Amino acid sequence: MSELAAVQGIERIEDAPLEGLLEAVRAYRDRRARFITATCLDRGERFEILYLFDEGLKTVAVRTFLPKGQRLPSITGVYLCGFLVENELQDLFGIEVDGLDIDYRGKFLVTNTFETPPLLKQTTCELRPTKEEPS
Amino acid sequence: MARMLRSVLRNALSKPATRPFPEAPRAEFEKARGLITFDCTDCRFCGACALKCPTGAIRVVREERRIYFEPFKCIVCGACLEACRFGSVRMGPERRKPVYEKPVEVYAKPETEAEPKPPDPGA
Amino acid sequence: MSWIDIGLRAFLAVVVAPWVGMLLVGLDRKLSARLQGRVGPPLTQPFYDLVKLLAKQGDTTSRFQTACLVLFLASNVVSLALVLLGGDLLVMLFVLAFGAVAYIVGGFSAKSPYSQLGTQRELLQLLTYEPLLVFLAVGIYLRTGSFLASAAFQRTEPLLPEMPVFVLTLIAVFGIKLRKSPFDIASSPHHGHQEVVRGPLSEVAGPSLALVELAHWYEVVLLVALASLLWASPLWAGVLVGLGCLLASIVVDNVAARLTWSWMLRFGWLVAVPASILNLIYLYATRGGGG
Amino acid sequence: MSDATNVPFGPQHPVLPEPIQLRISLEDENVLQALPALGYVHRGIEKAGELNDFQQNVFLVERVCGICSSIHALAYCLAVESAMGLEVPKRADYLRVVWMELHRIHSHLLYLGLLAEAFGFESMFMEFWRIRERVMDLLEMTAGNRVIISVCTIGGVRRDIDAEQARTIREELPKVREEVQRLVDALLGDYTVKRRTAGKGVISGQAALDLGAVGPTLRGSGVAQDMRMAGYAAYSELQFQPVTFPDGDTYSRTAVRAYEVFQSMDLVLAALENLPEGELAAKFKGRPDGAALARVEAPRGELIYMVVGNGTKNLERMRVRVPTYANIPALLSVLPGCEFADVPVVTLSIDPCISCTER
Amino acid sequence: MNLIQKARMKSPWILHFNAGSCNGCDIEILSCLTPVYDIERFGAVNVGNPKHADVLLVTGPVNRRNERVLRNLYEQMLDPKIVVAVGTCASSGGVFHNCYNCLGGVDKVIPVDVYVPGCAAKPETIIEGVILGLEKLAKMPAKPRPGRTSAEAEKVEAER
Ligand code: SF4
Ligand code: SF4
Ligand code: SF4
Ligand code: SF4
Ligand code: SF4
Ligand code: SF4
Ligand code: SF4
Ligand code: SF4
Repeated sequence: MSELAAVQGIERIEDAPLEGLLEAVRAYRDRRARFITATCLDRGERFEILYLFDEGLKTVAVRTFLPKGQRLPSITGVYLCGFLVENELQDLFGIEVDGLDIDYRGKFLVTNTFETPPLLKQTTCELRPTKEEPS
Repeated sequence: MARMLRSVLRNALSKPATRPFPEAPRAEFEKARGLITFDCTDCRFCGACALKCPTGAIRVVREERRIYFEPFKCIVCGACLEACRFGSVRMGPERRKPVYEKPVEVYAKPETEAEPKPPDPGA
Repeated sequence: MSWIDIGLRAFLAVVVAPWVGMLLVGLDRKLSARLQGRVGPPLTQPFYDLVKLLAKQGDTTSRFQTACLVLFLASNVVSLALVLLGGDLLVMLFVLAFGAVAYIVGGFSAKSPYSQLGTQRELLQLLTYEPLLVFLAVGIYLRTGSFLASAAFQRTEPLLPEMPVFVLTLIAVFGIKLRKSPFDIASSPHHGHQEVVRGPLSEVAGPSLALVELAHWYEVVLLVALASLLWASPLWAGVLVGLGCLLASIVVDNVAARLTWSWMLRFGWLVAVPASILNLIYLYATRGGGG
Repeated sequence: MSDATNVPFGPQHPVLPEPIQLRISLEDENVLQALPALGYVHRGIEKAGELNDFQQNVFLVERVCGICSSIHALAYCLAVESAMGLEVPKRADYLRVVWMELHRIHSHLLYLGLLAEAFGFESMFMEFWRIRERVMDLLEMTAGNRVIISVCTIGGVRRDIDAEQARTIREELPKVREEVQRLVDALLGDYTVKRRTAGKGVISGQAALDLGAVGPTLRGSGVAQDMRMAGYAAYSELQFQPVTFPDGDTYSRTAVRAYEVFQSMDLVLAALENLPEGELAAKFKGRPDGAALARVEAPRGELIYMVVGNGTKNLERMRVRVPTYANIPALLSVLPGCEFADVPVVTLSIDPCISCTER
Repeated sequence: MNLIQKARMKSPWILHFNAGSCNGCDIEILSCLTPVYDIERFGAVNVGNPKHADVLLVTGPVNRRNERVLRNLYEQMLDPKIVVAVGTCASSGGVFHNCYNCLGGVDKVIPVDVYVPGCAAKPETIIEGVILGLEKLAKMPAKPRPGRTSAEAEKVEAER
């Protein structure tokens, strides 16, 4: 399982290569779509990132794949309000974003006390004691 | 301002809305989610309640045939109540009171039922 | 005035007044609560607050600010004594302003940005109410021919019918001095509910804060005493006028939002000051009549 | 030469019940720049959503924020239901509307009170909160808890509203409405309130869209967008028109919320009127496999949940996008140029909910 | 009971700090101030300034960023003082017990005097909790704590 096949509630998902990401996002901006947010999934070797837009109450998405270790271009030049979510990607997934307008440098939500960014799959919190109970 | 004036003057002339709280507490609503307790008479110590509890407030130790319950972890969601198939979890409307030290409540079967029942094969 | 009389009045001003003030402050809180549909604290609440503050340990307030607050308290006591002893109103205003300046200097000495901002606003408040009080003194002078409070006290005819504007300005002064909406811009007395928290008092704690509370008790009595000059005989009528002003400011507090300092300054200088001056002109023009 | 003073506004500040820090540079009393410092309420709920099993998550997401908690639960349940292809019974749909709208009423009354508080209008705050208690009593009566009502579950609802309770609600709401009407008139018609709100923090309709604003912030700029129009739960069968006000200032945003209170009351009554008989929750087997996105209208605007299941009892990913998150850029765009005294008022006018913003 | 103890019982000034809660308990604390519950009957006011407060009401499980703020607030309060943990998550972490950024309860950071149960804690329970705490507060010795020098105070302020 390495990518989403379809998402209930998202009208269409348009794939964009990393280089074409800004183009694709700008196309939505030109159509006056409202930027909703971005969602990132840790898919092992790479990240799967969905940029969600609202078009008259319908949800549409641009998807891109980011190999781990590569840098992500910032969309703040197109949608300024993307700065929050991009800072969050830096914090929680350890993705480095290029050209971020307001950059908190990975200290947006968390104080740097985690060895690995918290939302990566390899990061596991201690399981709760109840889970170890025989049932 | 004139409208507000009417409003505050009305307040000043009528009885305050304040409930006489510690002196005469209001009865809890019948369906209020208040105290969680256990009644181990029929309990099989299966741990289903502990597994469903979203906060880890319940610890079922099968060997000891005991349930350790930490009420100050419990959010009174009622998931344990729904999970227990033997009616051993109880929920009452009473309000839990503040304390100086967090207690751990221990529930065990009443002595008469010391002999463990075999697990229900159907489950 | 005999020595006994003087002694009695001084006793009133220094020892009895704070208790009266305490009850008035308690009444203020109780009444505000009732206007909001609540039961509110007991009347003696300010007393318990004071005792508790005095019993607090480890005051972090800077020595300098504490000294300023002692001056502030002292100026309130002296001002009140001056009024009750029938002293010169201008001297009284000077002493009062001196105390307010001490309070402000103390506020500026604290490092916290809230304290700084709050104190700036405190200064603006001073600029707003001080002229109003001066005009009041001038008004009294125009009628009695003297700046002495005793002259007003000895007058048999009430001043109020000829000085109606000053009742309104006094309500505003009550509002400003007691930090009530729409004038509670620098700090509100019992709620830190605003952008500068408790303004100049942000850094004041424990026993030093108790000084401020105590000064506040004197302040309330002083304001009531000032208002009572407008109807000095019979004296109870004057006291009623004072209490009426207090009541009015409490009601206004509850029917208005806090406005900004720029609004307050404009209100003071474009409305209250011109209105006071108009009233003064009237007093001046009819000077012969009232005697 | 600019002698800007830097004032950290928060994280512990009396007008903000929640710890957010706005680093504000001031020149005299005018704001030059405001930047938020977040993270004081970040807990890591998205990760916890992967550690818990998907049914326990209902209780977790309710506590993303206590103010519109039930709406978080609803959004999560809708997402999981759509990922699992579950059909929710009609009665549950209507009951959901009743609870969600009651919740919206309590949330908006809370906002109106807090706004009054932000400009020192104590008695107004007290009045709104006094009336709000009657709504809280309705919630406690029907759901058993005041704030975190825990009524939604995957497949439907966990509690019923019986005829007796429905009658109480029907009797109580018109009385509440009367009182709220009186207060709203007093609030929106007040000179001092207008002085503090009209023309403060103006966001134009186009700017609001560009900055991604949602909910009353967007509708206060004259854009009629309300996720309830998309017709989840039983909204498609109930009549309603989104409330909009054109000016985009603090006053408009407040007015939108004030009138939405009445709208919500109508919706509650209509839903109770048409309440169908039937099951409370659909039985289901299995675990979510596949992804789904749900968008609902929380009191503060559009709330989005996305769940990705992988056939186990734990989710692969739970993503939450909350309304305040979308409104923060709009807020930041209007703060510079404000007077310092207006900062709390303008900040409150988007009704910020930091706890859900940071999760 | 001597006068000082009585005054302490009757004049609890409250500081409320949200240490990462969900707001559920916070709005219930606010409810305590409003007409229906009116905690001012007991002399309590919400002062919003740690230097003036006697009672610290903390909600939320405490996260890694506000831990320091919480500790500072506690330090700035003058003795005698009590801490009341309001709500399940302030008492033990509650539903956030497995969240990576949460420390799991106020007592992990500062000593807690009273635990108030409930999620969200009801206003009645919060009032009871404050009253229970006051009984403890009144009995506290007025132990002299050396006042902080202004240099130290500035340092604390700068960190805040
Ligand atoms: S209470 Fe019920 S669910 Fe829990 S261990 Fe006993 S029988 Fe099992
Ligand atoms: S077999 Fe019965 S007793 Fe054992 S876990 Fe299952 S339900 Fe519980
Ligand atoms: S009510 Fe909820 S939190 Fe409490 S023990 Fe039961 S499952 Fe756990
Ligand atoms: S009014 Fe509300 S926000 Fe302000 S200090 Fe009081 S409780 Fe806190
Ligand atoms: S939008 Fe705000 S009020 Fe609503 S759930 Fe989120 S945090 Fe709570
Ligand atoms: S902004 Fe809204 S959600 Fe946040 S604390 Fe205030 S009332 Fe609660
Ligand atoms: S799992 Fe680890 S980080 Fe998370 S709450 Fe438990 S101990 Fe803390
Ligand atoms: S105890 Fe519950 S309601 Fe209170 S803050 Fe914590 S999660 Fe929210």
